[in-house]
Amino acid sequence: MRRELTLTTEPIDEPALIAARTLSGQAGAVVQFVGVVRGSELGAPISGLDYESFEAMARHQFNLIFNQLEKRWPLESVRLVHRLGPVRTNEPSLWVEVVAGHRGEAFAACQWLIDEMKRIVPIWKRPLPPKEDGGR
Amino acid sequence: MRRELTLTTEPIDEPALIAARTLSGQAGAVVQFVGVVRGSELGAPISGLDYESFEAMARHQFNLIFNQLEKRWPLESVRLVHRLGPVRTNEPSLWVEVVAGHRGEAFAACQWLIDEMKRIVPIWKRPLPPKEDGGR
Amino acid sequence: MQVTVHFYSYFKELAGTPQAALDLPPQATLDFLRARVLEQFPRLAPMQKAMLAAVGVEYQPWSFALSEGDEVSFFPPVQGG
Amino acid sequence: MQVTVHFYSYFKELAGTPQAALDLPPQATLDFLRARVLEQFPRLAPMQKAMLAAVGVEYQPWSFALSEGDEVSFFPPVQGG
Repeated sequence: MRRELTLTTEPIDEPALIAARTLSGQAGAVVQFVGVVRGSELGAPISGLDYESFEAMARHQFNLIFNQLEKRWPLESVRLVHRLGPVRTNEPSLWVEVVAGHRGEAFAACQWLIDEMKRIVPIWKRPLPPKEDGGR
Repeated sequence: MRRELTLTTEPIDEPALIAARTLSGQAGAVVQFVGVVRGSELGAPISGLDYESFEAMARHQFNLIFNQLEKRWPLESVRLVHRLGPVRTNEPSLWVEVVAGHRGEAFAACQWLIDEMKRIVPIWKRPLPPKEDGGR
Repeated sequence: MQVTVHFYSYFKELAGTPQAALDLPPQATLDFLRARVLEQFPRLAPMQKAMLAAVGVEYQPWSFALSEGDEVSFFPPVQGG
Repeated sequence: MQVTVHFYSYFKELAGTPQAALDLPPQATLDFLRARVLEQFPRLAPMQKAMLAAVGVEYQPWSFALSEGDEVSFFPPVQGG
């Protein structure tokens, strides 16, 4: 299983990620998940989220998750990008792609990966207050 | 729930579809599925698949599925593109995007949509024989 | 009454035509039409178990009562995706 | 022996520092260290139930026996995505 992990303060460039996708002749299913920052947190409006990570540990934990994915499902590749630092409402904070022969395993693996990430990968977020001045 | 259905003989342009995505402030999860034509069918190598549809009925059945989606899950939008005619190995034949507030409903709806499509939407495929001459 | 029958996918080759017009007694059911079709296009007979039928753009049960001018489609299991 | 303690997310503000060095008896457990940390940084005490701990880049149980020079991290439940 090919694996690619990116933790970055840069915006997630979905078209570039898609252009970089490579598929074998056995690939039949690509499942992508994009986690987007909502405009409110616990009912209160926010302008974004500020993501912090313990990066060395986050990389290690993601790799443990990838090891499990590889054991559990016959996957061709997994790519994951998580943004760090401030991310504004409506922008993606997480991009995940799982490629497999068939859709059942691609969906199952992608969902399990995200659940595990939210359980063990040391990344935290804090709400950014709404912009009062309506400025960009 | 916004809905968008495209049946087309043109290649599926993923970056353009992504660029056209609109999200409300409540959108938190985007699930995309790309169905890709594999290099073999029932164990025999193929160069692609030729998709045929009974188009008026396919559109109607997709709309019945979208109606059900709307009833079952709180979704913001569903977009689906299905290619018709010849599609070569490694090219996408199906592109689906479901946008929702949270990932649980987006994943569930996307999977259910594909299962239902494969059950009731009148589209068929035939294998295209492998290219003997190695030409493009 | 007359109905038009359409064939899709490999049913088209087995029937040797994409469509045909059939004369039926008034109130004939889809089931009755299927029997006529299999008689007239015997190469479709082995497919009987895996045959789907729609009237217009809706699936209908075999007990469905047809009307003059109905457009009926017969096809094998669908395979989108 | 000495270990270094790191705080992440709002634990950093509650502790008032991103890290601290602590002297411990040899073979002290993570549990022992946590008690010391809560003593030294009492604003963290209410978080005790929701406190995760790692040594290096691995989660460890509270019974884990620490070694000289260990880098220990304390943080609240994770929230990636």
